[in-house]
Amino acid sequence: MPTQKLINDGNAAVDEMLAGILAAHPDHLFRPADAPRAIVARHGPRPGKVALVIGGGSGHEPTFLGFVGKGLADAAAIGNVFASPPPQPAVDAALAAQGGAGVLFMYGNYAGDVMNFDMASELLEMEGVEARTVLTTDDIASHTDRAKRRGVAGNVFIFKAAGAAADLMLPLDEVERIARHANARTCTMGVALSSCSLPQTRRPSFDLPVGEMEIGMGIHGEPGVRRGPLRPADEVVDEIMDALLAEMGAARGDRVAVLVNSLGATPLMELYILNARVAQRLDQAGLGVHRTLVGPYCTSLDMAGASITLMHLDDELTRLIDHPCDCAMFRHG
Amino acid sequence: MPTQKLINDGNAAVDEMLAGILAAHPDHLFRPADAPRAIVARHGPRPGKVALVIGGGSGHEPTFLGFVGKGLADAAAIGNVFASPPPQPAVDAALAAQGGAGVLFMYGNYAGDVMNFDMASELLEMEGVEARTVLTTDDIASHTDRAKRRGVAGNVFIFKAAGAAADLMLPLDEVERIARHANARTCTMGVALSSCSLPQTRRPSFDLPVGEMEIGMGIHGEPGVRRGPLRPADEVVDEIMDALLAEMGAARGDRVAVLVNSLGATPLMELYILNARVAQRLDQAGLGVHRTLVGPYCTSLDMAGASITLMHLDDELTRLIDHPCDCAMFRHG
Amino acid sequence: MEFTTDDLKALFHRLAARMAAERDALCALDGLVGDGDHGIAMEQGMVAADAAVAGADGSLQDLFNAGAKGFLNAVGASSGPLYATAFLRAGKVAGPRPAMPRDDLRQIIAAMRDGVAQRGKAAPGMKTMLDAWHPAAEAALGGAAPDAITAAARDGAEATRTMVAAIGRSERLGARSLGHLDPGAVSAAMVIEDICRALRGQG
Amino acid sequence: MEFTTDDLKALFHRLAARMAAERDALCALDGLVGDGDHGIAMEQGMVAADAAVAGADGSLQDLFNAGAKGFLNAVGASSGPLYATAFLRAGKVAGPRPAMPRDDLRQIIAAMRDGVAQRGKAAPGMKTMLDAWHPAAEAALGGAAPDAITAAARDGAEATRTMVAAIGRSERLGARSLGHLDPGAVSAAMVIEDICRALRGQG
Ligand SMILES: Nc1ncnc2c1ncn2[C@@H]1O[C@H](COP(=O)(O)OP(=O)(O)O)[C@@H](O)[C@H]1O
Ligand SMILES: Nc1ncnc2c1ncn2[C@@H]1O[C@H](COP(=O)(O)OP(=O)(O)O)[C@@H](O)[C@H]1O
Ligand SMILES: [Mg+2]
Ligand SMILES: [Mg+2]
Ligand SMILES: [Mg+2]
Ligand SMILES: [Mg+2]
Repeated sequence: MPTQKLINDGNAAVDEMLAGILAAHPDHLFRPADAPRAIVARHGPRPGKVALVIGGGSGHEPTFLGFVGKGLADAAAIGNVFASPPPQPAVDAALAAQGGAGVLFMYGNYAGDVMNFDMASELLEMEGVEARTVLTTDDIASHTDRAKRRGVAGNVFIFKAAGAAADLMLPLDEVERIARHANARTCTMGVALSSCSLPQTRRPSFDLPVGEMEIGMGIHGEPGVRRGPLRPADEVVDEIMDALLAEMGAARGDRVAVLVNSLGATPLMELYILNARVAQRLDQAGLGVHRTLVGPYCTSLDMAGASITLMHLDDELTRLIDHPCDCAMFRHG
Repeated sequence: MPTQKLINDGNAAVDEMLAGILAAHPDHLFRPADAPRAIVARHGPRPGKVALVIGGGSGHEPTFLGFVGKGLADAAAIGNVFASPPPQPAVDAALAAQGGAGVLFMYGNYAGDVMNFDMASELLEMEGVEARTVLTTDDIASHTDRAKRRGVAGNVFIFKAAGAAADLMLPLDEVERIARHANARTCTMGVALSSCSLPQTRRPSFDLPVGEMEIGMGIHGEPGVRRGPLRPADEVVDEIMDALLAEMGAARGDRVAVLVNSLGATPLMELYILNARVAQRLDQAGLGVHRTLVGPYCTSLDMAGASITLMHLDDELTRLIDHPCDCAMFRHG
Repeated sequence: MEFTTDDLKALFHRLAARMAAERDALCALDGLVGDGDHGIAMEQGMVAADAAVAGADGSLQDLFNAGAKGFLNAVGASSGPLYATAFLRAGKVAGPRPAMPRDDLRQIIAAMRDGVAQRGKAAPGMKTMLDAWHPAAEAALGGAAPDAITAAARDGAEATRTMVAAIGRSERLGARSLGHLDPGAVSAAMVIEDICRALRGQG
Repeated sequence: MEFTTDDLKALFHRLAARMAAERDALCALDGLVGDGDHGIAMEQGMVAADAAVAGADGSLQDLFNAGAKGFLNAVGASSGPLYATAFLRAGKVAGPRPAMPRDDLRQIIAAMRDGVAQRGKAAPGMKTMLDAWHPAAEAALGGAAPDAITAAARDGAEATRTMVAAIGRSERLGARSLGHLDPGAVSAAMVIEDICRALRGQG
């Protein structure tokens, strides 16, 4: 029996979703003519401004296109479900958003995305547009080597910092430096409680029996670091926070931004229960909380589970995180 | 095997959730001393202003407490999961929020809520505080008689209109009139794709086999009007929109506000697919869309499914819907 | 053998244990016609009432009042105001006495029925807990034996199967409520059964 | 009997049908080590390539180029750039000819291997589709019979079971990737099998 979804033809899901998004948010977003998979901010792109172009597979909403708007990303390239967009949408998005000061591509570190966006960069170069790339690599469960890690929910903070830098009209070198800096100080780890299922197959992508959880699972259902019996929320948070705090190496008195993220099917009540423990742990560690986001920010279709992200703030990142942004699915300030 | 949830003791879920909410949103919300189940807006309540106090059972987050903030509700009374709060939290919330111009209680029309809030009103009267009540009754699937209908996701628009009226310092009579008017022009209908499960039982509250859907199901899992095979999204939307449009009786050229709401486990991709069809249907009906909200606004724990709400706007409601508000989980303007 | 405050404390203690034991079954019944939480409300309510009563001093009325407040503040929901009002009415009947004749438990049952009816504004036949409380109260006032009162409550609860809900959460079901028991009536019959044990002098 | 543009169109058509038939099996393999969508990518890619090639005119190279573009734009993902580059390289070998000796399909297989290797920056043994393409290309260049080339690809795919992924989505699995097939290698062996049918003169 196919999994329970409110969709029509699974192959049309992404395009129908985009139609629904454009219908809901005409004041924020538009789609350039002849670029069906590029979504551009109505306000934001402007002459002399570095264009921040993000993108990746669909199924992570509000990541990526929900973060397109003034003060954050200028445009997004939209892929099929869990599939990097091909080069063309990235080129379309970049050309629609660029203001003569160069383009910064930012996306999660996945082999497919790297190949496609690299091809896009080559194509842009042929058009005389300079494009740089900063990969997000915040998923500490995915590799010991930071450079090989996946990019997951921390995207929202990392994109936000880079988007604020671009909105402040900083030059490409600076926006790139800030993006790398933001990424280096952002750590995420998640836990899955159920499989997602793709709209095209409507079957669980993997098998996670009831009663079990998978710590460190990726946002496409990539296997994580450990599978075991589902534990009470506080113990799950403790396992994740131990790892995040060890990785982050913050000093007492430092400040962080927190994101408690739903992987799709986990509702707010559970996220806030997690956050109660996150706040306790940060307090015990002597860390101050500058801002907390709670909700579905980077999902994995209908997967049940959650992730916790910490961004280790400094003065520069605090200023950028506080900078206003106005996106269809995310607003601040 | 208990259902998959990130919680600790099920009986502690509501209080732990509140702790997580207060930790996440200290700038927006506080809890008065000795009132563990009352949540009050930091900004908003002020002398001479009608206090809008909302409330109901937990498990619908961000309804109710996510809508507490400047420009919307001044306070919320928090019940156990799917259980009206007792009178005391409502009294606590009202006393903390009231500014000498009276209190308007607004909540969904459920027998338990009516009994408890009525008791709260009697207690407030003894304290010399005038309290009136407007019940929300937007769920058109729940009864043919409007006055007997349940209040569901349309709450967000109805509360918003009343909250804007109160924020504009209108007197109690006017705020009450506007609340009734907003309720009368708001219609919702939903569809469930899976059962929710209570944190205390961690068992499906009812049986909805894979492959089936229930049209008109309530946000506590109350049975709906019709159960049948799960249909493609467009057909589900058409069934709901036919009912909403017939009920609303709008004329071509009229304008509406739209809410496509997740019941908890249904992710944004599916909601936007629904909205694509909603927008088509409104266009065919000659109705203009003034604003569209898409996301989890009124949930039913971990239930899969969605609801569609239309508010039939007039000039007054349009102004009130456009009025800014700044809540922990909902911002506008 | 009179019914003392100690007996009343024991009765609340038994009700708490009973509702804890029946919690999941009552939730399952409520899942069919309501929101699936009736067993939780009854357990939390009676456990809180038990704790409040156990910690209270004073007359029978004082204890009933403490139980009412404990139940209400722990629960809310529909059951909270209904049982709180029922206990307050029972307290009025019991009055400021340290003990009362066991036979006064008949008036207690009737007073609880009155409290439920007044608070809920329901009438018998609407498929609510009143459909257990009402026949039990009539039987109690008519001098029926404790077992017959219990049976009247149970039959009343059983009869809700044939009723279409006309009030409360399941009202909107219309004919779909037919064939299902009302969970509040089922739990009421259990409460009444335990009161009747006390009336019999067994607790 | 030469390999003509019609033969190439037929080959793409067969690949599209094959991937559609294998879609769910490939997704299931990808679910174990990746994100569960490899069958979708291969089906969408080959169906789009088939449509593009069917609608294109010109030389073998023109058709390969059309297929590359069709595949890439329909898919993205990892498979998109890898197969697009493979087809572009194949087109270069085929050149602006309307037909070529069937034996040139050996160079086509090798060129596709080169394209995958160049785009993916992977080496054999990293548990990727290259582990099917590489032994097949070596066998093809070494003059092996079509069946032996097919077998080399299949054995290469099978051998990914014993490899620990060193690149791509499953790299982060570490030892947990052991025992599982690489889905891209399995689909590559199918593609190679169909090319070898053409080499054999059967399609
Ligand atoms: N107005 C009423 N009068 C009498 N009993 C009522 C009324 N409304 C509801 N009930 C009873 O309450 C029961 C449900 O209680 P409970 O599940 O605890 O509350 P809720 O409906 O708020 O979830 C019903 O089964 C019914 O017996
Ligand atoms: N760098 C690479 N070089 C060669 N093949 C690769 C590389 N990265 C991934 N692959 C192949 O791609 C396959 C996955 O393809 P697919 O599922 O379509 O893309 P995605 O990983 O983006 O979901 C893997 O099984 C592997 O064979
Ligand atoms: Mg993929
Ligand atoms: Mg309830
Ligand atoms: Mg109930
Ligand atoms: Mg894949």
